[in-house]
Amino acid sequence: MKLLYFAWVRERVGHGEEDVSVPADVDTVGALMRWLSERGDGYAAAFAEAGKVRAAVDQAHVGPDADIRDAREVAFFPPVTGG
Amino acid sequence: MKLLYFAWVRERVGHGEEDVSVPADVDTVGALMRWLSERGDGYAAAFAEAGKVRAAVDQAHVGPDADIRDAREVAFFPPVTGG
Amino acid sequence: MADRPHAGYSSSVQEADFDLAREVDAMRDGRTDIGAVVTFTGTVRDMHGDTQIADLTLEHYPGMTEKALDALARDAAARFPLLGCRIVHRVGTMRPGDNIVLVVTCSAHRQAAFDAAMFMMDDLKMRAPFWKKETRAVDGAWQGAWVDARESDAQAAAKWADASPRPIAADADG
Amino acid sequence: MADRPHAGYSSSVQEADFDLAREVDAMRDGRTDIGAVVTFTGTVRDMHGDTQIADLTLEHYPGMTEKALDALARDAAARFPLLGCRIVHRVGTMRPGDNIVLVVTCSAHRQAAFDAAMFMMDDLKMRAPFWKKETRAVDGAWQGAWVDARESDAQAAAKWADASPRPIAADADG
Repeated sequence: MKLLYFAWVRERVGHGEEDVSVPADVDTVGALMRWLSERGDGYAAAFAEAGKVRAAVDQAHVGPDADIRDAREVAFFPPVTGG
Repeated sequence: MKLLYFAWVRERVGHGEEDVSVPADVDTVGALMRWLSERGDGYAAAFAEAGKVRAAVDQAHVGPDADIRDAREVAFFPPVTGG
Repeated sequence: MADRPHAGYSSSVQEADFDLAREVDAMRDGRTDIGAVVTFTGTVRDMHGDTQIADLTLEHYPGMTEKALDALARDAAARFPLLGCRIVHRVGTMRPGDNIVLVVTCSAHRQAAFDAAMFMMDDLKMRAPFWKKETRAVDGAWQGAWVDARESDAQAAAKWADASPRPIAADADG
Repeated sequence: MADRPHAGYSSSVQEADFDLAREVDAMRDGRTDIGAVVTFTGTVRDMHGDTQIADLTLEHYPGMTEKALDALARDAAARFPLLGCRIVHRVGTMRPGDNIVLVVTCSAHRQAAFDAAMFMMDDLKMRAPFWKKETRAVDGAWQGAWVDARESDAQAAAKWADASPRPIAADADG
């Protein structure tokens, strides 16, 4: 599964993109955030305030309950601030 | 007193501008419209539907009760349609 | 505007066409305090309802028109937190596709710029002394006809009578 | 849009600046059925609240951004009686006074053009995957800081959730 990070989530994680093999029981966006948090201090800092991190699965905005079992690409980022 | 006519009021009256001496008892916009209506068929046609004619005294929109005794310029026209 | 020294406003009545880019550039003028620029351009349509239109002639009340447009721009600058506003209205004969009227508003914030532009157009349609005469296709011949005022315009203008400008958060941008 | 064959919509994400006049001319393209053209230009301000800003960098999510902007323009064309709409958003680093975003809407009627432009900006600020990082003056030094999302933008976007386009009178123009 391809993971993407943007803005301060990217800065805290330390890189913008990676490919990971996710355990079968990590099957939602929320579960993925918790699983990633345990991969190191940068990840922990990025996901410490879970309410401030948004997600997209295959380039569509989703909530924490979204299923990721068929996802090709999951992205994490702060609330958007364009315009 | 200078009188001005615009759009179809001008076309019915037959000219766009004239100087008139108005009797002292013709002291409001409404009274002036009634007085003008008696000056000929064109005027009568212009003011036949008094509710469709608007007025300005010295270049400010006014209602039929507006005082014209100190007016230098009174204009009559249909509701505006700019923009 | 003693309390808003930068809220420049201006208006113009002219036969000549206007240039959108030039008007916007003149208002922005290298300023860095502007966050939002809204423009409205009104143009001549080739149809009025189901009737084909050959051209449109704008008559106006010289002297009063300039005062009315200037008052309109000044009112918008007083009513909304603008950094500039301008209205340009053409007179004379225009053809379908031609420009009729331009409103430009600049503000730190987008809502004020949008609201002011809408207010100016709504108010213009009720107060500015312009009259439109169309050349219409009627039974195969061209016929001049004065455009009737519309109730929907009176309603649009009336909604501003009691409306106060919306409060703008101090840190809002764009 | 089978029911509105002329409601062309498009979007662009680009580093290069855009040209307001060229974008508007391309949409109008000599058409004579348009009565109203609204543009919104969002620009970089030199202040954020009381803090001075040196520059602004727009990060985005390549791939998703293009889809999001295209969906935004398509939604506007479906929701309002438009004759065309377009959104252009820049990415990369910009300085105060520079352009960030452009929305252009064309309609027969002014209310639809205004409403669609406001809808597109409100929706953009909630959905399009862009993030702003400012270089701010803090205690005499320049410091990079990500811009926080604002509750007022969420409220602005929420008001469209239940709103239907306003009915437009068949003979309304401008």
